[in-house]
Amino acid sequence: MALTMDELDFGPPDYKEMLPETLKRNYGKWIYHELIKPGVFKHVSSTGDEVYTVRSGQPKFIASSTVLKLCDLADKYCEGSLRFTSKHSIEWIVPKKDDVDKLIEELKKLGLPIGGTGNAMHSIVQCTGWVHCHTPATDAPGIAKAVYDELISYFQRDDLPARLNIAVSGCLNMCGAIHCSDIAVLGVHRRPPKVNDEVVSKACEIPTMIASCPTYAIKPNPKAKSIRIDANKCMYCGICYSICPGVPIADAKNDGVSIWVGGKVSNTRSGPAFSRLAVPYLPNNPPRWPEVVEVVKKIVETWASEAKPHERMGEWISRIGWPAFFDKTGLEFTDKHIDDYIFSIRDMRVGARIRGREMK
Amino acid sequence: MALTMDELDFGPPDYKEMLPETLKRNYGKWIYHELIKPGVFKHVSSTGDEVYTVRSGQPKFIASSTVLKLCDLADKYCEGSLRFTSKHSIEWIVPKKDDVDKLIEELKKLGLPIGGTGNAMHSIVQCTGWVHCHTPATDAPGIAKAVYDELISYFQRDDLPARLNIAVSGCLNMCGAIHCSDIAVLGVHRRPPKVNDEVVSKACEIPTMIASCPTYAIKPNPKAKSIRIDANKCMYCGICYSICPGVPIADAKNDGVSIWVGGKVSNTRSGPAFSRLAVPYLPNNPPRWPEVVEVVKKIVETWASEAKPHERMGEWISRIGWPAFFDKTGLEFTDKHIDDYIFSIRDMRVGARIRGREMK
Amino acid sequence: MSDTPLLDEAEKGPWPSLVTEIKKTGFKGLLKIYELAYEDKVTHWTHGGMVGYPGYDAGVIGRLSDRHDILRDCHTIRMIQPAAWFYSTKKLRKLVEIWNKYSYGLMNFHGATGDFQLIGIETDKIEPFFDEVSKEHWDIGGSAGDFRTASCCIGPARCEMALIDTLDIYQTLMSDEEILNDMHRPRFPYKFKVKIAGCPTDCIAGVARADLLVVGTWRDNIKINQEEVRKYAEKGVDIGLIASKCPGNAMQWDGEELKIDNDNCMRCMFCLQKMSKALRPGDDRGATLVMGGRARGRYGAFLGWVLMPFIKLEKPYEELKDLIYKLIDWWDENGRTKERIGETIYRLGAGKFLKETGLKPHPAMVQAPRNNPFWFYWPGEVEE
Amino acid sequence: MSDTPLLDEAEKGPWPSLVTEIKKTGFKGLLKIYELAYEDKVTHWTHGGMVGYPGYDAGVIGRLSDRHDILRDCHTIRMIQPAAWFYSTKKLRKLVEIWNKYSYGLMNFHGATGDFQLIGIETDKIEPFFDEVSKEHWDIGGSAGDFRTASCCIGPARCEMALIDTLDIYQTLMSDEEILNDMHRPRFPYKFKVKIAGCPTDCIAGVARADLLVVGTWRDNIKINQEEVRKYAEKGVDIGLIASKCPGNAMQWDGEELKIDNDNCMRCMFCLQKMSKALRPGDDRGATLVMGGRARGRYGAFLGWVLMPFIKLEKPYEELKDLIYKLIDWWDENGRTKERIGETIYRLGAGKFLKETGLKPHPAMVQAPRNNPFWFYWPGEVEE
Ligand code: SRM
Ligand code: SRM
Ligand code: SRM
Ligand code: SRM
Ligand code: SF4
Ligand code: SF4
Ligand code: SF4
Ligand code: SF4
Ligand code: SF4
Ligand code: SF4
Ligand code: SF4
Ligand code: SF4
Repeated sequence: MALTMDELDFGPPDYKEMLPETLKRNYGKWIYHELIKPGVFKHVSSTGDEVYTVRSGQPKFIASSTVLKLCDLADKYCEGSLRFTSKHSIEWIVPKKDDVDKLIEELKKLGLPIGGTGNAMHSIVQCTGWVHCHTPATDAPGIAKAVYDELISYFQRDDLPARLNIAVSGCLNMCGAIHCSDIAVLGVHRRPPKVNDEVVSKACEIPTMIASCPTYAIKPNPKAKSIRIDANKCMYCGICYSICPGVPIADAKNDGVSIWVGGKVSNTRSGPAFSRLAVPYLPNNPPRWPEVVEVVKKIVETWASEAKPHERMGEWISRIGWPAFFDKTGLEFTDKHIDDYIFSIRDMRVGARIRGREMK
Repeated sequence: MALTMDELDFGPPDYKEMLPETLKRNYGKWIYHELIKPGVFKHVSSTGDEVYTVRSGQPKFIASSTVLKLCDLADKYCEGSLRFTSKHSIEWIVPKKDDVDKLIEELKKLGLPIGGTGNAMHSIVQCTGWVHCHTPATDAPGIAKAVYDELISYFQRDDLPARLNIAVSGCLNMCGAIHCSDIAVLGVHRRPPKVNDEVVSKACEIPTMIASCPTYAIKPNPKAKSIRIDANKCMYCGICYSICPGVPIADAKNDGVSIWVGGKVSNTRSGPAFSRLAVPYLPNNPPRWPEVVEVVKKIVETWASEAKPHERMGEWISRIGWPAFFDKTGLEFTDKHIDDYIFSIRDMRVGARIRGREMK
Repeated sequence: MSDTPLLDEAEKGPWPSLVTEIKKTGFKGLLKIYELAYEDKVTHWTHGGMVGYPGYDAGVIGRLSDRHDILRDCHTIRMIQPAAWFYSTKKLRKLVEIWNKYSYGLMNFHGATGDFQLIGIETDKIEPFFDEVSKEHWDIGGSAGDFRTASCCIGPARCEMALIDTLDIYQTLMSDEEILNDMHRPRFPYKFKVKIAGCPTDCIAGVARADLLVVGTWRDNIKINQEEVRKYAEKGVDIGLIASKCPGNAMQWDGEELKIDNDNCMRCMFCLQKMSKALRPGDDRGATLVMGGRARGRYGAFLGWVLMPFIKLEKPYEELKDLIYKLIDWWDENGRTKERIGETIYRLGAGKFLKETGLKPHPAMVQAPRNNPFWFYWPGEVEE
Repeated sequence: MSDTPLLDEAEKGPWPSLVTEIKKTGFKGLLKIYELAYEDKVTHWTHGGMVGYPGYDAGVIGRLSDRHDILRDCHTIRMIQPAAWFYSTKKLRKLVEIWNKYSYGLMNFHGATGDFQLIGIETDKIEPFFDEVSKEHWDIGGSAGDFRTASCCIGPARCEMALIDTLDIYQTLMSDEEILNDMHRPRFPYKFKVKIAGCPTDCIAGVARADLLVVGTWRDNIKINQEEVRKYAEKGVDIGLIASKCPGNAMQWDGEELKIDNDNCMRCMFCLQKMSKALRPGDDRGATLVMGGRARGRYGAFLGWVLMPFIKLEKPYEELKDLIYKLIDWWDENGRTKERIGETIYRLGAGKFLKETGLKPHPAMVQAPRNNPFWFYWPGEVEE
């Protein structure tokens, strides 16, 4: 029997019930932190208390049976509490220093990698992709897994020039807000949706569809009680399909993956910045997306070996310039890389400020 | 009798006939320059030759009788040649060092100020304004003169932190391209044009008018064979009046002057940059525009006393931040200062990077 | 041979595999639909229509497969996460127990907005499931044109940088009746996302995706323990290098003493993070409000921009809530369908937005004032 | 009492007065019209319609006053200036002589585009005036939708920075038949302005206002005379300060030796200008082409952007001319009325522009690659 209106709208449980004792006791009293080793840091409170946080990766989609195993470990080492980070890593907060290595042993047995702290590759933000979504051009979780497998050592070490944020979204909706990542992998369609007049006329709100298209590519087709799509104006964003099943956009032959680099969100040093297009298209090659993994790896390795300390991907590129980025990574610069949308003119290089190496 | 088609289209006279002998002889052979004193620099050629250039201001609009006087001096000191700079100063190129001071004496007698070199206020770029134009909201030459009179010492010294470019245009057409000046003074209208249906219907091309309006404020008015202007969309640019006398925009009560700061064009150091709005409106107060002069002076003096060596206006503001600029100059920041045109979003301050002083 | 040869490949490698997890749940239908996508290189999920709990019009993502022979409905429930994603094992075990009753037990920890997500429930099981789980005080989150589930960083619970009580603000907003009403009964032009970061480090990535981001900050001076600074230097921290990257050019280090010009410090957090034992933020604390971030929109992505450089935040945060509704009300009145608030402001102009909300223009809102002469006067501002 | 009390006020002060100059010409009508503007705070000039020299459809700005009782037509002639604005007194005296015959002798040295301007001619005097002045090889410049009078900096005539022969390029373009035809017979969507700067200092301010700016530059290394560098240092030039402002972070100065990382030098000219005796640009010279600058346009102002990082320029500059017409032809075909070329490219997209002109994309064209995923594929680029 459903709840009454009064019983609805109650919100989340109180965080005070959720916090481990040590954190509750030291709430707001922390005074500094230290990175002890990759995946483990220590926070010290003005009360003299310390806690150790072990950070582990996880697959994001988890079986409930696994959740119970996580609970077992949290009961044993973490005062019966467990947390996830804003990037979905698991944080194991351990009051007793001696427990740290024991816990790590057990996590390893569970298959959870330790790391993702400090100047490491952090956990990969990813959407649901082909696991559960109707709009993807690619499978974010599958790509994330393939990239993780190849780059796992960067997750486990923390000797990169700075932190490395990688993110993957299956389509332009960019669930996860991947557009400000050091490296973003984004599924892209490359053909306009195909219009199924019957479905459109039955299932879709035509005015909403027309209004939703950013490039005004959708026109009414009153005869068919449907719409037409101007193939010259459509840039394959898929928004119309999000709201109407009658315009399927998925296309096995042309869908694929784009790569973006140099974004960040922190206000630290250079401030927030968008990721920029590095590769407009790579093919969809499940189950392991070798072309995508290779490009991501090449970018990471180039940055890792060339950036100076504290230089995030975008900060490194700012210093050396985009032409050098394309040079050093061997990626091709094409007409697709030059913005031609609303704010494009502000991204052109003004004046005649050309680095010597860019003239060659 | 008019020239035949064959005789037309011949272009300017050959520069080789125009150059003074010393420059011709050393064409392309110059190896360095030195600023000798305000208004005078020396260029040295690899042949061992030197020339001295004396730079003087001028009123831009000149009587032909005055031109002949200039010619007399050029004959006497400058090998019968005289030049104007890209900012319309006069350059007196003197091969004999001893002539420099003699020339300067004579220029002073003619009433031409010496200076505008190096870290000085350079000549003010200005349009024709009320002297000859049909679209102005103010009189550029009149304002330029008033500003010159007040700031002439900065023209004659060269101990400013960097060069200072001031420019004045009578209306949004910005003849002189003043939008990248250290300080730009720009005439502004503030009310939509008044439509005179009779004149529009007789004298104007209505489709061109409609197409020319940047904000799509002009609609056809078929009944009157004229147009209507949507007062909510018009931002008083005057473009429609430029092409059609039937929509006069000049308005004695509301026209006036805006002030812009921090632009530059050179690739030097920080590169080209637009000037930014400092004051949206000051009244038109001929013949001396005291309010305008006062604001310009205040800005110059604040910059002159606070900027570090080599800092152009905009570079200084970049270092201290716009809030500090408004603070230090005592100018008011209003809703008008926040861009709301096409590229506006790119000029917002992203993130939470706020200087301490900006929070007060 | 395996039913899922391609997914089996995807299980290989050192990182824990989601395929393995799905297999553990025994959710064969979903696994097969997923395998088909790998085979065909297109998704096999389609629109699911409106499904949900009676009284709630949001929070459940309806999802059908296009192969009803294998599996038909497979919805997702978005559940409001606890503040900063802290779970007591007690509550988590109970949650698992209930979820297992109504599904195969597949869970998504977490969705990118913040909710924990429960994946794969059939239409008619939603009601009994929520009847039961609501008793444990787990509520459904947002979707569609509504107040979305907020999120916050770990803040004072374990971070010495925290300048505001992120968890408490989160808890207050997410327990607010009006907000929950607007979460569960969509009425806005589009989604509205709030995020709360304890300091300008923005570990919640709010600048990229929050319609309103609340960022802890301080107005007075950074506290410097010179002794500890020197110790960092001895341990090999290159303080000169850090100073050289200070975006406010506010740091001076002579090898002995560190000076910070607090007027020019941009609160970027870099030096504080690199020497947390030596440097502490000031005591006059509050928040910077950042407005209008979003991922790919109709104009491309927007980064959030400064709405207010500094406000004091005091429990029970009524002022903050009032401000949020001032923004929403304006947007609700002016926004088009599928237009986020930042886009409405962009389309109509910050001038109009400020004027109509009564908020004050401040030079810190902009990187630089406008460079074009195209502005408007309001009626009454000029003579007729 | 004076007829022009307000203008008399404007004559005061130390700067030479244009009012005084106008008075000298005896052009009472213009003076009175100008005085009226000061009285009324609005201009008293109006549209003048099409006036000009037979065979030329541009270059004369028609102008009428709105007080025909005082003065009626008062047109301006734009005359192509000599390269870099050098005048022999011989030619200038002759010019004055002729101009005096047909007008009051008021001159504008110079218009902002570059022309020298002759102010205040009546309609029927244009023809006899030009008949006579053309014999002295003074031609009329541009106006309306045409190839505008170009302009160039002083370049090799007196500047040690000059990397291309600005005067010669100017002379070549301004004497070209096709270009002059397109200057005198407007057929373009709007104006097209070319400017030529000898080096990236851009003393011609082309980035702000040239549809095409040609900028001298070099590809090899800056030549350093260490001896002279030290002398500058001794004379008090703060070389460390200069190095700290190098936008490429390419300079290193240890008090003894200056090192420049030429790969990272951005050709900003700062160090070269500050130490012209010690530093000289390299010998592998050519030009950077910069595209699409303009003052206030329909989208606001555009700064010119890099079209080609480097091209060699050799007399008679045929390659440059071909390129200019490649740009113009594309624009002529695609541009709307009153749309400058930069705006056409902006509206239609650089991708289309490059594809259709056959010019190559180069990463130096952009500050950064695009940040939005909204691009197009051309037919044939993807499978059907
Ligand atoms: C746990 C977490 C907050 C939470 O509530 O969940 C967190 C915690 C800390 N962050 Fe963070 N950050 C967390 C997400 C973020 C994010 C968000 C994101 O990536 O989407 C950012 C913005 C990243 C960006 O700019 O793109 C972020 C940017 C930082 C930075 C700035 C790094 C930079 O150089 O730009 C620091 C300072 C530093 O690393 O020196 C920092 C520092 C820290 C410190 C040291 C703060 C402290 O004193 O405790 C914490 C441990 C850092 C570490 O991972 O080594 N945290 N941090 C998040 C862990 C995510 C994870 O699983 O990896
Ligand atoms: C004569 C002239 C070129 C011409 O063909 O007419 C010229 C000549 C020189 N310029 Fe210039 N510039 C001339 C207009 C410009 C302009 C154009 C403008 O203002 O519209 C600029 C761009 C200004 C801007 O960025 O907004 C310009 C930016 C420079 C700069 C860079 C200044 C800076 O710090 O940004 C230098 C280098 C310097 O001053 O150290 C420079 C340096 C020079 C040198 C030293 C070059 C040389 O070695 O001979 C010349 C003497 C400079 C002086 O005035 O002290 N010249 N110079 C122009 C004189 C205009 C005048 O009457 O004042
Ligand atoms: C589940 C989740 C991905 C994940 O696994 O992390 C998700 C999944 C979907 N998102 Fe999202 N979004 C999710 C976080 C985001 C974020 C990230 C965030 O909130 O920080 C963004 C970008 C940030 C932002 O809002 O700017 C995001 C931007 C979108 C958009 C397009 C952006 C927009 O607001 O314009 C859509 C399309 C729409 O809503 O019209 C979208 C739509 C969708 C839909 C409902 C598909 C659709 O077209 O209707 C996806 C359902 C997938 C499924 O059935 O499995 N999702 N979506 C995240 C929500 C879980 C949660 O509540 O915690
Ligand atoms: C004479 C001059 C001002 C001066 O005294 O220096 C001038 C004067 C006029 N300009 Fe200009 N412009 C002059 C250089 C400029 C410049 C500067 C430049 O070329 O470097 C610009 C801005 C740069 C640019 O082109 O981007 C400029 C941008 C305009 C505009 C609007 C800009 C545009 O191209 O969209 C207009 C309006 C139009 O043409 O539609 C305009 C129109 C006009 C008109 C013809 C008025 C009109 O609305 O039709 C003015 C005639 C005034 C008169 O009768 O006295 N004038 N005009 C300059 C030309 C003299 C010459 O040939 O040398
Ligand atoms: S990014 Fe696209 S594919 Fe991924 S969950 Fe969001 S809507 Fe689905
Ligand atoms: S895919 Fe995007 S651009 Fe194409 S028609 Fe649909 S909404 Fe418009
Ligand atoms: S800026 Fe305006 S007022 Fe001045 S000359 Fe140009 S069009 Fe006329
Ligand atoms: S003044 Fe400008 S904005 Fe107003 S109607 Fe005329 S062209 Fe349009
Ligand atoms: S945003 Fe600040 S307070 Fe919050 S976790 Fe990050 S560093 Fe700590
Ligand atoms: S917080 Fe950032 S801006 Fe402030 S002093 Fe430290 S490094 Fe500089
Ligand atoms: S642009 Fe270069 S070459 Fe031309 S005058 Fe200026 S410094 Fe000399
Ligand atoms: S020219 Fe400019 S960029 Fe090149 S080394 Fe000198 S200062 Fe640096």
